[in-house]
Amino acid sequence: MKRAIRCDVAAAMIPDGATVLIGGFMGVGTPERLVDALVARKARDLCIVANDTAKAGRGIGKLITAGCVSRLVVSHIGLNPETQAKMIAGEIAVELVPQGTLVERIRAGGVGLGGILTPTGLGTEAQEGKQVIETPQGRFLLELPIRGDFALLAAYQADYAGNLTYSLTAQNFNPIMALAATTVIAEPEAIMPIGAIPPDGVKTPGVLVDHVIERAA
Amino acid sequence: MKRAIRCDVAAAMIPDGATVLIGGFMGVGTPERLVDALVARKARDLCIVANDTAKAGRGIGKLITAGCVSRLVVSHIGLNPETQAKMIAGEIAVELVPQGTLVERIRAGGVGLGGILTPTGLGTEAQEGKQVIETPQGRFLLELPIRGDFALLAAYQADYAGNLTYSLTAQNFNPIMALAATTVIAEPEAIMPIGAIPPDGVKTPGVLVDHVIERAA
Amino acid sequence: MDAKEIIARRVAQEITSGMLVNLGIGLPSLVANYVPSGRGVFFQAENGVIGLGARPPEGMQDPHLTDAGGGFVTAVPGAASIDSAMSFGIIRGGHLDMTVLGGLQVDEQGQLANWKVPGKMVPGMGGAMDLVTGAKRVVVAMQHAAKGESKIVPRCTLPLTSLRPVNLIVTDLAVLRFENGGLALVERAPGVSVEDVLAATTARLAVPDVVPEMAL
Amino acid sequence: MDAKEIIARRVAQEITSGMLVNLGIGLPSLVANYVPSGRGVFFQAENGVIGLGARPPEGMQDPHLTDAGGGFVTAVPGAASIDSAMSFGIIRGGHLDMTVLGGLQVDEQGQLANWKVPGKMVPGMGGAMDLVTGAKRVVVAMQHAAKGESKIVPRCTLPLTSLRPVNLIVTDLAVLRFENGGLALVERAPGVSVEDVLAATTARLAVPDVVPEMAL
Repeated sequence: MKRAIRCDVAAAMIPDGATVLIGGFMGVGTPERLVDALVARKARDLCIVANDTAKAGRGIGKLITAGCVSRLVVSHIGLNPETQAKMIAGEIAVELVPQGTLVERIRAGGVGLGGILTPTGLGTEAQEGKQVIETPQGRFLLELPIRGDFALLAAYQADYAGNLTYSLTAQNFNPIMALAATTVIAEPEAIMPIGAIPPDGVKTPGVLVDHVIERAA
Repeated sequence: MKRAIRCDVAAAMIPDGATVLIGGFMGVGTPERLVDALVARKARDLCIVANDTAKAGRGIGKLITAGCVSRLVVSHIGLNPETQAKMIAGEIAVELVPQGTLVERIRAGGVGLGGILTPTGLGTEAQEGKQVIETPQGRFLLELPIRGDFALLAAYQADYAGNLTYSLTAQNFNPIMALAATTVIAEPEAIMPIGAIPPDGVKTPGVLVDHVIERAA
Repeated sequence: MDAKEIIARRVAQEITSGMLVNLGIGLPSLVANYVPSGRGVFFQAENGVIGLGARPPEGMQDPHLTDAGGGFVTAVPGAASIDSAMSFGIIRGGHLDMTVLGGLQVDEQGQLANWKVPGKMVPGMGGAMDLVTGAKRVVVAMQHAAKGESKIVPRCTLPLTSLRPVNLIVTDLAVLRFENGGLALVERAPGVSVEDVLAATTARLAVPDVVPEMAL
Repeated sequence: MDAKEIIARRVAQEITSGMLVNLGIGLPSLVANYVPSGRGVFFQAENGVIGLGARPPEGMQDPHLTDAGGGFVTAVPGAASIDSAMSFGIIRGGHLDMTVLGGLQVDEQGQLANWKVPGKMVPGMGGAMDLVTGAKRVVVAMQHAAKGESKIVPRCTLPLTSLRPVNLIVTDLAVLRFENGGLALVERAPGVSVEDVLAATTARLAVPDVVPEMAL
């Protein structure tokens, strides 16, 4: 059972320097109120793992603008010029990871795999510093797991057992990140009584979720 | 768009000697009518990849009894004495795979990974013949992908686009196997008009499904 | 109280509020009967449900809702259906607070053998290797001896389930903990003496000055 | 017909009944406008939907339903929501019949560069490396030249997207196919001669005796 908590209470749990997985794809499916709370508490030196940094004024873009981030592990920053500028200025260290590799690395961290072999990136800059493994099916890059201290998820519905549902393209990385952090915090649009989400409707089992954020005022 | 087909038509597609992934856990979530059709057409020399062989008279147990199977890749055969007897008699070659490794190997085959690293089985008989990979996080077994010529799935609902839902513990290996075979055949309990399963309710996208079996008479 | 009930009752005491617990088939599945309800404990059945409930009344079974042994079960409010990849992701990924399994042998290294008797019985490991490797806490629930022979042995002679040592062993005679690289006697069953336990055990056990009786 | 429309119309002809197709953001996304409906084609948006539909009418947008560029879209009947692991599982696993991407350079080895201009522009590869590595068929849709320089080059000078050669390149001047280890000129754009194409191309092209004009 989870008692819903306020965003500022959640943001206060996340120390400067933490590695934070944040759901979303161009800001869709990003826990916007949690991001605002991190900006409000002036978080610093965060390592953010996410698909992208959205754009200025939206989702993870707000954390970039506010100077909360010193490291990024992302697949794409092309639509946020501010991220690119800060990377070039040396203010943010950026590790670019192919999107399919990024989600599998997070999944591996979440499901206890020691890594995965992928053909993606073989022979490209994405191979740099990585072990190449030969199997009977060919050569693959060994990609290592990613885990976070925190995962911040945007959900559609939660129940008070912590079970989550997602809506359409707002799910993206959220259900995978739910597996891969020490502390998992979900920001749902609605919170339902326990039992109101049928077992087959649950996408993220509540046992994976540590905290549920209260509904927007 | 998929026109529903008969079980015997589907069974006729599956040649002797084929590698066939079959969903189910102790017979729950196994496409029972497809199994019956394979028995009826006297299939021979099949390699079955599945969690288990259920028990005599149920699910994959029927294929064992009928002599359709020459090779098994499974995690458990303890509840089907007939499988054990045929293994000891040398009639069926059995590869035992830890259950979590089995599902990840099938998933790897389905999602284009060259393999996965798992701590499961390290230092046990499950390690035999396998590469041990050292990473900064420790030592892991390299487990290689599994794919089938066919996957036979039990679904709860299908629509005529091939989208599938599953019910409770009857899903088990089915949604993972849907990714990992050249030809995927689903046996649903109900077939709905296209659009009747909402996008968020779909567990297996129809683009992965080649054939849908018509409803039971 | 018979041997199975002693074991199940004692294991149940290890389960605390809010835990996610996997119970193996057979003896371990009896543990659920002795966990007080309302404690927010969720049971996982590795075949695909978190929030396993009691057996359904006759006439209310659902063929799509079974436990790992294939028996009909129910789902508690707040239950979630999961596929096998998610189920074992939860197990291997360290999200499972406790697993309770049966055993054939446990040895002084804390290592468990429970899936094969070469030449006699080869049921397969099923989910056991993942459970013992991945769960935060591994509890073995078994009889202390089989056919007069100790199942707590110096070194397993049967194939291992995992290199990872188990945390606790609960038998009809004793509770043993794996700590400081060896097995320690923690409790004795009602009416069983320390000498009884040692006589029935071939493994070396650390024995503290006081070994309390199980409080069942 | 402007350059973009020529390219989009020609690429659309590659899409046949029942295909699953991924269209990149920008120019490739225009291709959907020229695929006749009722052909049972499903478009994937890698951010999480199979069965992408047209832009919604004003006032009917859903903030949870966007394409990979972040624009509002609709879902066709029979659409399915997927998470990022499933989305890239479908891409990497060989379930995607065709991907259409933009390009910065394609070379005589058929290799594509489309995610980085060192020192100038580092948008990141996003899904491009997975798409080019995993799709059954890779089609590049781009202008033939940029700032007067050929984008079809002997050897990519920009960082590669994948070792895997693309299958087809459609530009405002020509259709090129990668076959027999090299690039072949297959069609020319309306009003463009073979000589025009060769003059605008630094890569070596195999030129057959007859090079038909695109039938748009």
